[in-house]
Amino acid sequence: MAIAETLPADDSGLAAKTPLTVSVLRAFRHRSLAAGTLICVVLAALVICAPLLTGFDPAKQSAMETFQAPSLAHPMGTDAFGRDMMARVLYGGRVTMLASLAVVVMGAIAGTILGLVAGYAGGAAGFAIMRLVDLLLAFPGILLALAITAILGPGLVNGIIAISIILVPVYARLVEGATREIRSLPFVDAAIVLGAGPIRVMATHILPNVMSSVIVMTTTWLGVAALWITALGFIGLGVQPPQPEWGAILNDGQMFLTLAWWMTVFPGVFLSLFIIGVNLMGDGLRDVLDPTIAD
Amino acid sequence: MTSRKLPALLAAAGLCLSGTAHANELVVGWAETNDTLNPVTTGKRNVGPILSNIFDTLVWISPDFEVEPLLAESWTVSDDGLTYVFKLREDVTFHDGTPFNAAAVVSNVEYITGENTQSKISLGLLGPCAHAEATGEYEVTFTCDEIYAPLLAQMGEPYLGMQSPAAIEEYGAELGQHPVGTGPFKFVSWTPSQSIVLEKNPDYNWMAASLGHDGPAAIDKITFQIVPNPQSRVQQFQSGQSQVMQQTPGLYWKTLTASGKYTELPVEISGLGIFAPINASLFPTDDILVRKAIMYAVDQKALIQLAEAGVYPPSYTPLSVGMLGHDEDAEGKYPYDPEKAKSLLTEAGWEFDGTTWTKDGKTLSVKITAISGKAHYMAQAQAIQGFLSEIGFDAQFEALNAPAWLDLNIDGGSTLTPSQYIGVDPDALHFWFLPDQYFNWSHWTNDELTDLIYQGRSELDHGKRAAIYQKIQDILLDNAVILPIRQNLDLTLADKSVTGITWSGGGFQYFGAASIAE
Amino acid sequence: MGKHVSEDALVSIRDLKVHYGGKGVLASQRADVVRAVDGVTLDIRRGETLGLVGESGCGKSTLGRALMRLEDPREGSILFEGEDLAKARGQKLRDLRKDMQVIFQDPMSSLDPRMKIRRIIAEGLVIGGVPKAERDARVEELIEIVGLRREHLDRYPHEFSGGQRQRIGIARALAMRPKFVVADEPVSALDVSIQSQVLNLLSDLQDSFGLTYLFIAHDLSVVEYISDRVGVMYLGRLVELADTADLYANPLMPYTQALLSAIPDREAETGEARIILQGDVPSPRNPPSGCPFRTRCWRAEAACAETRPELREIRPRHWAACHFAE
Amino acid sequence: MLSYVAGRLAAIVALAFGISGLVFLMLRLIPGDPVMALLGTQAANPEVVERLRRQLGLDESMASQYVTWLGNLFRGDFGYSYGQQRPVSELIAANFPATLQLTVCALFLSVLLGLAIGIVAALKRNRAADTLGMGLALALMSIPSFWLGLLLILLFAVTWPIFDVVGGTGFKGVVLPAVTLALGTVGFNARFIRSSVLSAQTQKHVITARAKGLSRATVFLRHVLRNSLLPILTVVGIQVGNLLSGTVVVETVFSRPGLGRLLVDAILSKDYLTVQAVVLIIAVIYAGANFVVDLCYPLLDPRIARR
Repeated sequence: MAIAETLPADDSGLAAKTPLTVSVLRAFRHRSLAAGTLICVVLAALVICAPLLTGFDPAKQSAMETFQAPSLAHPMGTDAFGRDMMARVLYGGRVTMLASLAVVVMGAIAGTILGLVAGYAGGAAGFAIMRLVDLLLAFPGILLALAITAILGPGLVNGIIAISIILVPVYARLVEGATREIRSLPFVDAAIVLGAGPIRVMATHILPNVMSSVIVMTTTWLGVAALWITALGFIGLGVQPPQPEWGAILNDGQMFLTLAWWMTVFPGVFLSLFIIGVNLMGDGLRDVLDPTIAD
Repeated sequence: MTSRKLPALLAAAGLCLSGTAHANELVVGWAETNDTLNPVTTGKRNVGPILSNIFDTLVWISPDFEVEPLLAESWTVSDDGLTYVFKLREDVTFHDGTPFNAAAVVSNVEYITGENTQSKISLGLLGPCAHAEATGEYEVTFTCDEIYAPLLAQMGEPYLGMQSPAAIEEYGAELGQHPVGTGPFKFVSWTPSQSIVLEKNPDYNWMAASLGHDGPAAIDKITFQIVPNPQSRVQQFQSGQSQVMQQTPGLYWKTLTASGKYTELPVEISGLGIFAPINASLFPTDDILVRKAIMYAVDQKALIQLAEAGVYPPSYTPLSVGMLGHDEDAEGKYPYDPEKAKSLLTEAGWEFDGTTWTKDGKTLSVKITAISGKAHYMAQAQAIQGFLSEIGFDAQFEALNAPAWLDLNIDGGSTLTPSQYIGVDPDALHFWFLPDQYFNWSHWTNDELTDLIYQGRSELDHGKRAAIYQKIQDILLDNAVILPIRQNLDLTLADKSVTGITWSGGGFQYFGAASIAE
Repeated sequence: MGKHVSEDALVSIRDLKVHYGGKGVLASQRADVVRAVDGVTLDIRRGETLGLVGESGCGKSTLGRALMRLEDPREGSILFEGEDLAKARGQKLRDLRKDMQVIFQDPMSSLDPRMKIRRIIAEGLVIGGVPKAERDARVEELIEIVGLRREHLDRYPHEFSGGQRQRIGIARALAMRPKFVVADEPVSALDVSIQSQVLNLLSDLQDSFGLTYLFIAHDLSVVEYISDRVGVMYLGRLVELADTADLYANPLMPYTQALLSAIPDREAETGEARIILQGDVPSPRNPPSGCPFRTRCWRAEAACAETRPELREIRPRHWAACHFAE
Repeated sequence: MLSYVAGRLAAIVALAFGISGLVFLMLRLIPGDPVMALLGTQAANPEVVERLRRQLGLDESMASQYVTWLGNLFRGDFGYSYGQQRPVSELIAANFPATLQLTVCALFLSVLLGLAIGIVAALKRNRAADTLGMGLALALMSIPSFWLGLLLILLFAVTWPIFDVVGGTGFKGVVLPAVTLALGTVGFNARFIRSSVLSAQTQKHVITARAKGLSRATVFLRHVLRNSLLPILTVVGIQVGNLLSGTVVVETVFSRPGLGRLLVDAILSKDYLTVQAVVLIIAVIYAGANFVVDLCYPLLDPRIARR
């Protein structure tokens, strides 16, 4: 994915004069934001309410009920272990959604801190950090994730760590550039002359000014994070059985593609819908928060 | 638009593969990539079947473990059991024209034991008998440091296939890409991770007698297409892009054989079957009662039903059906009995509160591991996890890549893990149950057992050997250090037009006697 | 006025050099030095407004920033009330800085767009640990002093015009009760009509708070209006320094003459012909030998290339660095 | 210009070294003994294991292993794959063409489709075709390629057996993998092209040309499209990397040979030298592709060259 070169955002989008509710309402007039939010909210509601929607335990095996096609009892069929697919898809959604969110949040925090330090300190430290960032960026992300999970061992937490590490350089580069730019602005000099130390300058002047770029970036990368975390699950390096997760469920299903299409189709549809929703939301938020890159 | 671009690209890549086979040409859907085609340096079981078509061994082992003449016409064993004299056929030449004789056998043995040869399975098979001497132009004598009963059967494993001394000399480290044997098929080409092509050896005329086939193979060319993804392998076979497929996943075996359109070849891979060693040095399975509870809690038949559509016969004892010493009566030893399992846990001092078992503040927690890339291990481990959870175990599952999996189990960090071991002789047990072996994954030893294993190895009388291995199996099961899961079969399917595919004892598909109906 | 070094100097700059680059592993990197300020010696007297003029890139802004220690001098000293600012670090530097403030050129970017005016003006007080009640009182007082209203305190910078923002910047500087203020082109980004308002405000504040200004600008008429004395910089050096009236009436350096001749309407007033300078300003990476101005000077002779003219007091209180000045 | 090229090349070399060191370290952090991995569960008695460890040079210190590896690399020797018992260079030679074929086909498809959707959407801005095109772009960006691949197999290789299930390098084998790989990147390309066409349309000379009374089509072909060449180049530069990393998943789903699968297998089996070599090559291709793209800019846009 391309990294949108966002400038330290202009403040005009977040005019303080308009009360919050008004700006939220205005934002939702944006079609894709509204549609994306709707999709995400519905999906979130479904996975949160999973216990109300299905009585099955997603891990409960049943030797008598393997590979059942969708029916009234099992609306999405059952899998190789006779587990109810609907329960697995709904409970699995919780894992996928939270994991994606955790990935971007962790990546954003670590990347932003690194970028702030590199951009503000400059010099040898900044140079070292940024060359490391270049190194990580010069390598296809999914391969890096593979290597990291190979080191840490498979598992959901390790998968989340691996993928957030991939996001770190992306954020670091964005924030470093923005920090350097803001660092050179007179209001930072003014703060220094007023006696502010580096940490105070970073926290009160630079961070708030790069935040909107970071948020825009986060919405763009949330979808990518979901794609990667599920890809890891699909390769078998994500969550460990019997815990359900959309990528892992798809992995279970792929071996039986022609015999049990429901094992592949349902989780895939949910996953795609989720990513579409997230991307729509991201597009909308970007337009609303960062008018400079809207066309 | 791509159609115009593609031929050019293909030409550039120089990789034009013909996907479909013509008459008398066979495409085999193969499940695993090869490390080498050098029988001496391979460490992979699944290379064996390909090797057995390129290389002949001194003896042939039938699927029922009868040892027959192949490159050796006859042999004698000295009374002390330390000397084997093989009389060799005199009409055999290697694919490169080098004549096969006693000197060639000696070269092979010297190559296997050579300091710079990265020998793997082969070196282990020779055991203490790795000394060969040409005692005539066509007579070779093996001497052993100690009595080694498994030798004769193991001589028939493809990892001891005879290679051309000229090729050994010429290719050095590259020998694995230029296999030259005396077998019914000659090596043509090998594209790594894609395909291996063999063609008929027109001079072949020394097939093992029990196969009932004279002269060269009927099939002109075999292409082993390497398709690790089981789903793809099945699709390829169903659509006619291959005529033979190995390692058919259970569920597909069930549906495809039900159609009656294909020939079923459940190739029996001998050895210890599929089993899970139970770690007797790790809490809580360091308690024999907990181990026994596990044995009662797992229902092999239902496990196979869950993990592999019920297509495999279960196993109840370490040694495979048909092997020397296989214990027919083991089935009744640990019937599926969850109540019995629970009472054993109670007896061991565990208390059940309806969801979890606790003892001295600890929960009854076990760690089940499996190799992440192997679907059947993953499924078996999950099924075991299901059975143990059923009676209240806190059963954790962890999938690991192969090196990490080996590491963890060698270190004793996992409670149980499905595994397999292949061998043609019951002495295979020694790898898993002698102290100081890497694969003593039960992490358990017993002096009586150790003695018996050594006795079994040096006993030449079949009846007495069988009795020794009966006893060994009793000890293993009584101590509940191994959970047998199922027979190890390579579920091979062939198109009805292909007949005569067989396998050598141990489970190595053999195409020398196969033919394709027009 | 007597000596160049005066007893009542608030800031004494001695041979100050600010260089960029010149570091690195390669010889070519080490040779690549930008001499932004290259040996300036200057006193700023308590209570005066010293104007500093020159073309862009002459180092006048860098000099101003160096006085605030926003740039690190490579050599020389800056004595502020007797303490050397050039070598101070950490807490010592922060203590020294308390009495010095700066007003920036660009009213758009000198205020943090994410902060309300109240926070902007109070920032220095917060850092200094002034209690909230006192802080609020001082901020409210200041906003009125600079001619804005209290209700403006709860707005964001983008809601103000350029002139208003500059007033806010001034209020922020004044909040620290400085003795010395560097005004770095404070009006050049403003409309002409607003410029005089801000200049008047600065003058008024100087009177009421007893401030000392270093007023940096390239607009000579603005400088003439506000300054007591004026210094002219060229290629990182101070080339002429005199009382405002004296300098504007009798410039000694050919460079100053050329600058002055370019002031609009001056031709009509004085009858002097406008002097058009030939060529570009030489690069501060590679300044000419001898007199830095000789490459563009119509009076340049061979001697100008050989020796560098030092700043000398040609007439009382009028200093210039030119071989021909007398 | 020359010093620019030299500088970039030096940066690529430095990058390659950085990555090689990083990978070397990372690999050795992965738990597991490569010697045991070679032997699997077959016949590994302790003597065989120790003998093999010595033969493979794995009993030496890490530093000396790295130095040996680097030394061999300078002589153009990538070393020997433990797992596949042949020179790594041979493995790469055997797998690279398939990856190249897949990536090139996918790149071609992806740019072409992206161009088509992007241009149509830009020309019909804010109309139904635009909404539809951009909706499609977003959907394609969102659908995971591993799932899309499975669906394509289900539809076009199983239900209607038009193409091969096993992705060989023949025409019937490459179509589905290439389509799967391409579709994931089409969305980005379409959006990028759309916005560049839109911004090209508002440029002065285009407006002037239109004012001169040239037909829409002429203006489009002569001015707008030509100015879109640069964005296409940018897209190619960005997508080479994305497609390369996408091959990992696609090669797995379609059982295709290739560098991605070679690398994954090698990582999972701790085949050190293979991993090191493949990583190095992928990184160099990645950096090299961007380098070539950057070199092409001045050729297409004289304004950049002059700068």
